[in-house]
Amino acid sequence: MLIKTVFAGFGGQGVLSMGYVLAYAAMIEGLQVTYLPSYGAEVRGGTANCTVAVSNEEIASPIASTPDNVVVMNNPSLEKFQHQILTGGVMFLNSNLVEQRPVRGDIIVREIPCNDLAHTLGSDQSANMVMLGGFIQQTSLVRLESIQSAISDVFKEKKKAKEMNLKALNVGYDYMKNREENA
Amino acid sequence: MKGSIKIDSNLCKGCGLCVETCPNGVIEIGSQRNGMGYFYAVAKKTSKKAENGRGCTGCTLCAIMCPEVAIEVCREER
Amino acid sequence: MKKVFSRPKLLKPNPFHYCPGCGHSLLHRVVAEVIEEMEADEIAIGIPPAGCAVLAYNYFDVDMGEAAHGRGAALATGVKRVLPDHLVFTYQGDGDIAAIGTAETVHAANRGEKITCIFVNNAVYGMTGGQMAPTTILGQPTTTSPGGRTGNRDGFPLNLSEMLAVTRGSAYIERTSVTTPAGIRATKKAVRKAFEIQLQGLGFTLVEVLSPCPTNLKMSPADACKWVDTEMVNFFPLGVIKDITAPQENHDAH
Amino acid sequence: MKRDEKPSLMRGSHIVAEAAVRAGCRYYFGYPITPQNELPEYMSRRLPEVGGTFVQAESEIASINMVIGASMAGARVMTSSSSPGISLKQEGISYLGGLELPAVIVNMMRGGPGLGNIAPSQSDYFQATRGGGHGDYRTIVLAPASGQELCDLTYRAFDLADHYRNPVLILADGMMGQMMEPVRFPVLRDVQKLPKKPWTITGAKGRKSHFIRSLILDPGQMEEHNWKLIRKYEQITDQEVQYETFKTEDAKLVIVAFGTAARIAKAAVKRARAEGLPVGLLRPITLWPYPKKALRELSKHAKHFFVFELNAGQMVEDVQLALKGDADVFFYGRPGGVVPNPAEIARIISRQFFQKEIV
Repeated sequence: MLIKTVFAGFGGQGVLSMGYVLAYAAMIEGLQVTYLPSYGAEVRGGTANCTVAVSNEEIASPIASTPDNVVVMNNPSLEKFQHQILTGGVMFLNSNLVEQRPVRGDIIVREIPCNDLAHTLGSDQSANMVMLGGFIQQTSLVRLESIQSAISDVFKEKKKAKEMNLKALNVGYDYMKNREENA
Repeated sequence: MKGSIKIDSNLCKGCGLCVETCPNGVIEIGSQRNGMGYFYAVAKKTSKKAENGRGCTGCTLCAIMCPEVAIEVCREER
Repeated sequence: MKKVFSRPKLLKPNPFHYCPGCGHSLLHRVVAEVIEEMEADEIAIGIPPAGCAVLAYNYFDVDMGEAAHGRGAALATGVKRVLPDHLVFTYQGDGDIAAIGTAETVHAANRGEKITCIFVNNAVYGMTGGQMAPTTILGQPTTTSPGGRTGNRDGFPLNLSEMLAVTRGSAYIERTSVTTPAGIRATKKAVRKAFEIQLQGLGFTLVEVLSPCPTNLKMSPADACKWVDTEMVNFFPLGVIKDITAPQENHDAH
Repeated sequence: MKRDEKPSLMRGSHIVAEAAVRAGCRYYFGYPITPQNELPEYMSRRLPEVGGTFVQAESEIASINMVIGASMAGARVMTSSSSPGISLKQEGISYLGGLELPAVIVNMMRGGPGLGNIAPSQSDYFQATRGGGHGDYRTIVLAPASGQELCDLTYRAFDLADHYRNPVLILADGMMGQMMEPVRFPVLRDVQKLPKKPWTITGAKGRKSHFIRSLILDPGQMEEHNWKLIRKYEQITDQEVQYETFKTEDAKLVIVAFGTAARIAKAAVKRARAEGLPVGLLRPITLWPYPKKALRELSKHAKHFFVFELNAGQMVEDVQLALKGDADVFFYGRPGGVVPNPAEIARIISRQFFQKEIV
């Protein structure tokens, strides 16, 4: 198994921390994992993305030329990554901010109103963790509990952020779970 | 006040700065070459000024100016 | 009779390799005397340059580590950061400190590195055979400024010490000469003061020493000294350029 | 070696920095350049915590000379940069070689020549393994291929540097520097217990004064010094070669690749093996000294070698030199910062088997 996921959005959306938390959770589970952030001049343009590769054997390249999953948090990210995603891959859309929909018919699209859900929690900044919750529910890439311990570890110095992120994670997870059950 | 200097002929390169500096003219470039091939400076027994009773006073000016640190100076204690 | 002047103990007995009448060895003696008088021989670390004084480690009987051309201040920074209680000095010529090593020197001064640069300015490149130095004065002929340096063609003499005085990290900068006994005494005083300020941890210190290079000036040693005293000083005036320990002086940065 | 119980998830540049601190490095001098800025940034926070010193120098030239000074004074010291910055540091690296001073230098390579770009590349192989600066000298060159290896080789680099009194270069690339992987660090080393260095300049207290210099005007003495260095290099060549082999036992074709390229090559080997092709991988971990003997040994049963590099063909020369014409050597490279995927390399392997009728 080798699954590569790209998380993409603009700076400040917490795209990099989504990827980091996923990678951290994979580490907790003893999986092989690489995390590659975009860097250099690209970062200054306001867009940010990172690639997380999770596998049960050695990972060759941390780069994903054809990612299995793409998490799209804003419009430019959709433009950039919709042609890269693997056929049969899953695209997660923040439906509150992404206006267009992918033109490709060979991919699975999952929409999550991340900002609305985060807003109900009273924390607009937690949209990223809402997304991560939904992402995990759908992909089962790692267990929910591993993501929860990862968040607890990563945000151990910031108690408030930790609590809020855990809440948001569950909201996103439950949202996708309910949709699945209702479908 | 009386003094005396000792010039290390093996170190001296004959630059002549001591000759220029000595207020009493008691140093001159000699006519002998040292191992490096320089005509080295020597302290004169007598000089025009010395004949007038003013020999080496041990003022150290020559040693201060000597780039080779080749001059030792002694002075009579008062 | 009592010995009133002899070779300092911190100068090894080796004969100097410098040309007759060169100011380098004079200055070596002065620096060695100061270290000896301060009883700092156990904590002194010298950084000789590339240039005529490249073999300075053959003369100074203290620990020494040789630097690449111009990099003395950077190397001294490394040494001093590891050994903050030591007396660290560079010994650099004009090409070394004011041309190829300008950046290293300016920034060491600006960081306020607690080191002392002994800057020997003889207005010409000695070791390479008499080419133009950053400090070659206007009108002075060298092998690469034939007919004499002109500002338009060759640029102007660089007043590095004045430049360094502007940096907030510099604590003490003085320009002296070794062309007369009085100048040598002033040089010794300046070196001692710089070392003391360094050990007090007050900042970057530098003593610029105007020094004769009879060979490349193509003059007798005595004439070379006179040339420094009458011509060179017009571009490089002697005296204290900056001293943050001096009373009643106003410095913006302090 | 005692290690942390829990792994850490850190980016390569941070791994190198932390591993250096664990190894006893207390001094860092550097100048920012992408893609390795996270290394000096980390050091600026971390070193003061362990009583160390970080200085952001005005240039790469200044920083490598500060490294020289700190090394002369006996410290474990490091600097880092990326390709154009390493070119600037070469002056000082030559001096480190000539002065026989230990130091660790990190190169997170980027695409070149000139300013190039900031994408991962391996285009500084020649510069790294041939010394890089002027004069007859070598630096020990370590080429990590994972986060854990970045840690372990950096940690070891300090011991190697001290043991041989020689600069050691960690040759990684922009991707290694940016990528995060789990790593388990060795525990912090007690600096007081590091071996003493009697040759340093620390003030002539209770001993005769001494000096450290690389200027030796007398050609006879300079030659002697050179031979002394050469003997040291021979000793290093004898004792410090490190490499990894993967499925080479029955391989008819051996890929030779290092660092990031080797990771891709390894995945390609797995794909090719799945197709039933007898292919293996030799991954040099030390690029200087180079695993020449291992290559020659392999050439007894493998007559085809495929060198894959993220450059236009540099290490391939070492492979050719090692094999002395005894085997066929094929090169495939992607210069300029392009990182191909394993499928591309696997295709080339299959094609080699088909075209050259390797059986």
